Amino acid sequence: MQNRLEKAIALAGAAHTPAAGVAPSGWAVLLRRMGRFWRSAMSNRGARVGMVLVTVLVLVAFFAPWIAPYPPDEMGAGMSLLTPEMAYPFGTDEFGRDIFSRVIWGARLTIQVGVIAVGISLTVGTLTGLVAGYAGGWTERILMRLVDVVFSFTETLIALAAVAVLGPSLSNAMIAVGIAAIPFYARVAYSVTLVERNRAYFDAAYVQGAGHLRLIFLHLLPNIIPPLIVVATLGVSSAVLAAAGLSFLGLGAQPPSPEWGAMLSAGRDYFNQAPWIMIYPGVAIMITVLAFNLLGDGIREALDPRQTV
Amino acid sequence: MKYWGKTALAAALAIAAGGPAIAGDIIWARDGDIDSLDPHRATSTLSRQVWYQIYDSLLEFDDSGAPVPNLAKSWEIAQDGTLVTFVLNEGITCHDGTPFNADDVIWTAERALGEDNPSLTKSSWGDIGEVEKIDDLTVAFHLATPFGAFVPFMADQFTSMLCDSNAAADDFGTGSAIGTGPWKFASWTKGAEVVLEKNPDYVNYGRPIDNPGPPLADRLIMRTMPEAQTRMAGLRTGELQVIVPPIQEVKSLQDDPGVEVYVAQGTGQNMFLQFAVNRPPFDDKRARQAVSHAIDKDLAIKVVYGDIVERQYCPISKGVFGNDPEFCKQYDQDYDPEKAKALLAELGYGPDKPMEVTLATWTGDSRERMLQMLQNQLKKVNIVANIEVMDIGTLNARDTQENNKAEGPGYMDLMGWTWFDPDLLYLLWHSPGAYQGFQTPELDKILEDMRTTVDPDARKEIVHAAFKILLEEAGQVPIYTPGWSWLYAVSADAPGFKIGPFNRALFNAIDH
Amino acid sequence: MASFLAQRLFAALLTILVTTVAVSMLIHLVPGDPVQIMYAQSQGTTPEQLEEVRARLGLDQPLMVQYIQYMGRVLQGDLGRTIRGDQPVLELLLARLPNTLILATSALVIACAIGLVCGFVAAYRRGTWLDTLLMTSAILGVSMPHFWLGLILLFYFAVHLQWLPVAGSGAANLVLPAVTLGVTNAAIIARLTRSSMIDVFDQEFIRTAYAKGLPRALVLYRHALRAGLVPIVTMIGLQFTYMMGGAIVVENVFGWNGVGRMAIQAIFQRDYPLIQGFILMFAVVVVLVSVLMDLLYAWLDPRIRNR
Amino acid sequence: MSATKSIEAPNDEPATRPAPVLEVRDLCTEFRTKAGVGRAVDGVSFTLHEGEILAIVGESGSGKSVTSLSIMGLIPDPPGRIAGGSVTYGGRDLTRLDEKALQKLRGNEIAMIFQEPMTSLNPVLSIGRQMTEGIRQHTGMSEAEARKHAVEMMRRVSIPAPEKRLGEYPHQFSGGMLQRIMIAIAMSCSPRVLIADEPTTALDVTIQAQILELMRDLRATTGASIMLITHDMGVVAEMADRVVVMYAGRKVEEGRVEDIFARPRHPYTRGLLAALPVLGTAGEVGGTQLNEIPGVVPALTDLPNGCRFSDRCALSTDKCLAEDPPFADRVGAHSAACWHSDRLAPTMEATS
Repeated sequence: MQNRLEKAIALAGAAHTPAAGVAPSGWAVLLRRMGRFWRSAMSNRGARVGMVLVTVLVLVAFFAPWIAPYPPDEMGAGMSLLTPEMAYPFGTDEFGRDIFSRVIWGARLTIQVGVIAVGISLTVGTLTGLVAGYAGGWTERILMRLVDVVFSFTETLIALAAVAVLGPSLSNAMIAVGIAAIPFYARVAYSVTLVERNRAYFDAAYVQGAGHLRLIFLHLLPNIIPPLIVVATLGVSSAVLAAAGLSFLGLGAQPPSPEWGAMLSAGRDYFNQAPWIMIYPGVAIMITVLAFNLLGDGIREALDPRQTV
Repeated sequence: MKYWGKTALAAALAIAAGGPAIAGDIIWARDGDIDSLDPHRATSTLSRQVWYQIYDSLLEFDDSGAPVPNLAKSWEIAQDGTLVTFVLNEGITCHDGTPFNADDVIWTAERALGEDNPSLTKSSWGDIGEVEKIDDLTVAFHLATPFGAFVPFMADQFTSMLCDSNAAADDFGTGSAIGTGPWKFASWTKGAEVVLEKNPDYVNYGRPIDNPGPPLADRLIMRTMPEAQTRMAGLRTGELQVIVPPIQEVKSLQDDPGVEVYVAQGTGQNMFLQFAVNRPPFDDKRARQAVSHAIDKDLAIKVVYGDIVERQYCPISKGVFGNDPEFCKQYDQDYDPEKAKALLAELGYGPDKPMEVTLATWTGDSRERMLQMLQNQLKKVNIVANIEVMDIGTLNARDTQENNKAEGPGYMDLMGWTWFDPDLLYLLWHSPGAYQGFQTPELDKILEDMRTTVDPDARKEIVHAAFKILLEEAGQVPIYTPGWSWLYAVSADAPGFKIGPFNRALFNAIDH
Repeated sequence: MASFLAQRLFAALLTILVTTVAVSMLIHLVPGDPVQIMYAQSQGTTPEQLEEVRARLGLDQPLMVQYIQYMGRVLQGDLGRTIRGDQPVLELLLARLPNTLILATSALVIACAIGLVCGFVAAYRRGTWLDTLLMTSAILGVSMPHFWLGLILLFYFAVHLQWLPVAGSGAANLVLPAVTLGVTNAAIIARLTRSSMIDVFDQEFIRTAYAKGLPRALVLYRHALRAGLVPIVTMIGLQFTYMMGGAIVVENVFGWNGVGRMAIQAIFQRDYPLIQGFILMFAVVVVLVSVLMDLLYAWLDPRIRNR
Repeated sequence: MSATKSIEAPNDEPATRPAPVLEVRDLCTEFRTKAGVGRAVDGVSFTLHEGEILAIVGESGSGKSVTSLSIMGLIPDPPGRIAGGSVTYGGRDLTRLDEKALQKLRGNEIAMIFQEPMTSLNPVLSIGRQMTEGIRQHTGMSEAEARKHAVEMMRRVSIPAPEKRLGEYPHQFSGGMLQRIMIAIAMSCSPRVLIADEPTTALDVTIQAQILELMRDLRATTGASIMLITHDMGVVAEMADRVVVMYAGRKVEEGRVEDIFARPRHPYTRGLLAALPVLGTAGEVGGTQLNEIPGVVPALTDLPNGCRFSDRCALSTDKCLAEDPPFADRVGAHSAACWHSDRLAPTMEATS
């Protein structure tokens, strides 16, 4: 939730991205550019660390059933409140559930949160920004005014309002977090669309009589993707934080879900006797958020070398 | 402008409130705030506990749970139970110095029962036609039909007697409250604390505590501290005298010589499972019985609560008229997963076709842990339960909604009710019922008889008949008592604490 | 400057207007029957009574009429009464708002103190081990969930060491929540300050200042900081909004008696009038702060001041 | 001195040689980048004499600005550093002075003005503040005295209503006015050396001429030596006494302005001259550059073997590709670093 400013910076950087020469249209060019960004991003140490962490996270999430020694909700896997030891590397909780297994399974939920929440904001935000930037006129004014209004609130508030309406559950929390972040994506998409719309290739395509859909999806969309990748990568980290926060407050995942925020919240009752119940999920959240932050920062620097030291 | 003045004051108070404990103050840290000082505007236990300190009712409960005189020195039932006359004690004064008399009783009753914004618990008063002032100290309640639970209800906090001088205040319930109780209302900083001062004119006519006069301490402060571990820390450092302890820490507190843990007995609270009975699968009693057979209630209680709650077998808890575990055990469902599987198989469920249901409860008191235990046990008989934990108000609404929904997965919840009388069963299960859920014509008939029967032996027979139906049909599956707000950890520096029946905390005799 | 401010004020009013529309319609977005949810605690509420409530809240009117009625009440300072306890919403909110503002402001002061210094130092010592150290800490700080840090601090300092009183809402109780909220936001401010100051350090007027023979301290203080402050102030204005948002979570961790804690309770209790009031009030505060920041911005930047 | 005379006697020492003010010897300035260490200035030597205008010429990337910043001790470190050589002023090597001593010199004895007046002044400080701070720093005047002096300086650079304008901010001035103010600031402590880094590049042509004239006047009235950095041979022709041509961090040619224009001894100089539309009337024709040198200055971390200009040079031979030509120092007179200086024809024939 707090990465908004960071994203604003990404946005500022994004505006000058495709500055080198006349940006050609089309998806093939995008692929070529992506390759270049990728190599450039991976030359950044932080981004490499982030990439490794993200890969590990995804692998852990994918292979959770094989990695985790126990099912996440198996009670009495061990005695209750065991201190960390070989058989239970992160200890056990009050029901004797293995914290390690729960944290591993929690990675799946976290990936889900990232994909779904960012998916919502990316899709809706990009379309809003694209349409506003492309259409101009009243459509532009109304859409962007609305985006500005929503932007002026914190994501926390919007997510809370959304949960208040939808009711508490993890899937609603994902939707809420996704909705709350829409304005960022819309703004970035909008500002980049404005730049792209004024480029020569766009005029050329327009003069050749390309239709609206063709102009938007074949010419504009591939060109606004790179800056959106930055926002989306950083967006995963804020979505994960925000959703964990909602779960922590009891407005997201419900027991016995091994969602990290919810685990942390339940674990605080035992902090005196068994601090590990609370500590490990917290560390897991932090590493995940850190990974996406590092990766996002790295890609941003690749896109906007102005910020590179 | 008016608001900003108040705001500044509240802020100043909020800053000032952090000071060290002062001798003469009893600070009672709880997990939440009151909703209102007005007994007609809220129902939460947190509110009731505070009303009990500020207001008196006409009657009181003695240690056995029987109604005894309090503000009223006597009462009389006439005309087959449709006329109840109370005679008030002389010389009782309200906190503002005005005498307490029949006008105050009438003002309270009319306020609770009036058409315009009546009490939230209006229906519990019974079908009252008129409240009549006989003289300054005599009041008569005229009931349209006899109502067995009326007299004990007059000892409840929902019938707290409010002084009619409250009518003059435009902020009664939020910024002022005048009663006759042992403590006078001083201030309420919303969300932070309620401050009460000793009522030096208090005379104890009926409260079951060993202090005939005003409280010994100067002030009683109810402070809201949601984080359990910080309440613990405050108790241990002596900043707090009484706290609501976290369940997980009860054992360590019991071993602490500086702390006394009180576990309320006879709270009347009953924690039970109920179902959405108007659609599959729980419209079939075999599904409900299967759930009851599938859960090992004793084990779940032991894991989650240890020995601070008790297993219950009857739809009405221990300490309430009619409770009889030996009788109830004949009709309830033992822990028997095989039987549960067999019943489910009859309904077409099995390992290949698990029954998917929602299992709900309200927040707090480790109930979500209880649900996780139940969920785990249900899984073993192929019932997949999805847990939902919500606010009590939301849960109440949800239960009614679920009973009115024709579609959707099965729904059950861990619910809790407390009452001092089996009349609760009427409220819960007589059609339409509190949640418009389980009901049978036979049960309706029994419950109607129960209301109008006054003879104890006969009434007990009827109550048991109701138990039998509820248990056999698994319309209500009792599990344990008490269920909420029943634990108090008190610093050894503040001796004299007592919990009366129905979980009423008495601070009158605390010397601090 | 007048046109700049007029433009900002217009945007502010528009934001509040849109918020009132959204807030007044909130209740219709709720799945299920909100009135039933709201009145669930009353014993044996009959359908007739529910209808009555619906009529009282004007929920049976056309949406437009409802909105106008709602605005009429809001303009008179009436945000309705809570479901739980029947209390005036505005009074409840205003009683707690100072606490939230105190928390957010203290946290902002901490965040600025740490963030500005670290960001400035990192920018000045760009590319050195100190820069790396500070920025690594900052990205760790950005990645740390408030609620987790808060709990760890709470348990360690208040519960375990018992250094700070736990019972109450006095100044000593403000320390941990303000630090929690401040530290994570300090990381953000540090990163922003660094990039903003790096931009400034690369500016030609800094070189000019050095070329004039000014001592380094004077160049950094008078030239770099003054110029870098303008964008930083804007960011800090936004930051205050995030503080308010973060306060919602932190208040719940520490039991700090602010609007955020109340809002979460209201959401749990489905106390819609209170939720509506909270959102509206939050919007007003956010808008006021951003207008204030615009004023400050205009005052700091002569390019706007003299327009 | 006439042009024809110098062509006839290129090897002659000038009769009265003014005293040297600033001597740069074998200056090397390096920058560490991700791609490696690059020498932006690589062994450059030249001398600035009393009262003279010395032009340092080259395209962007040739190292001329880095040279000026090295003299001022304003190379940002990291990533830059002076790796060798000396800058002698008043008997002291500036590259070895500590920060304090340098501060005393900067703006006081050696002043500098920059290319972009719009960005070279702090947007959030008033003009008055930016003028007086340097004055007060070096003269110990009070604020009031400094303001008086500032007003006087503004008058000298022909800014109308200087008292009023002191309180204004840079965005309220035009570019030409700002450059006048930059000059006023630079001259306010009567420096002996003024380094002007592309002072007119960002300005309109008419303004350019005014600024150049202002600088010539100031040289005449104060006797300051001016080191003029530019890429514009037109400006050089108008202003300079002597010229140093730089390419890719090296000095490639040095000589009196007449010699350089008449008979460039380096193909790069030749190229720069050829880029001029009409000799001596620089700026009158805006965008019609002729005969541009193909290609760009190579990256410092990726220099060609042999002569650094070889990949752009029409005269390039195998020798150029293999061996770096030494700077053939012909004792302070017209010299160049080229294997093929003699193959270059004089330009005068083409232009006179």
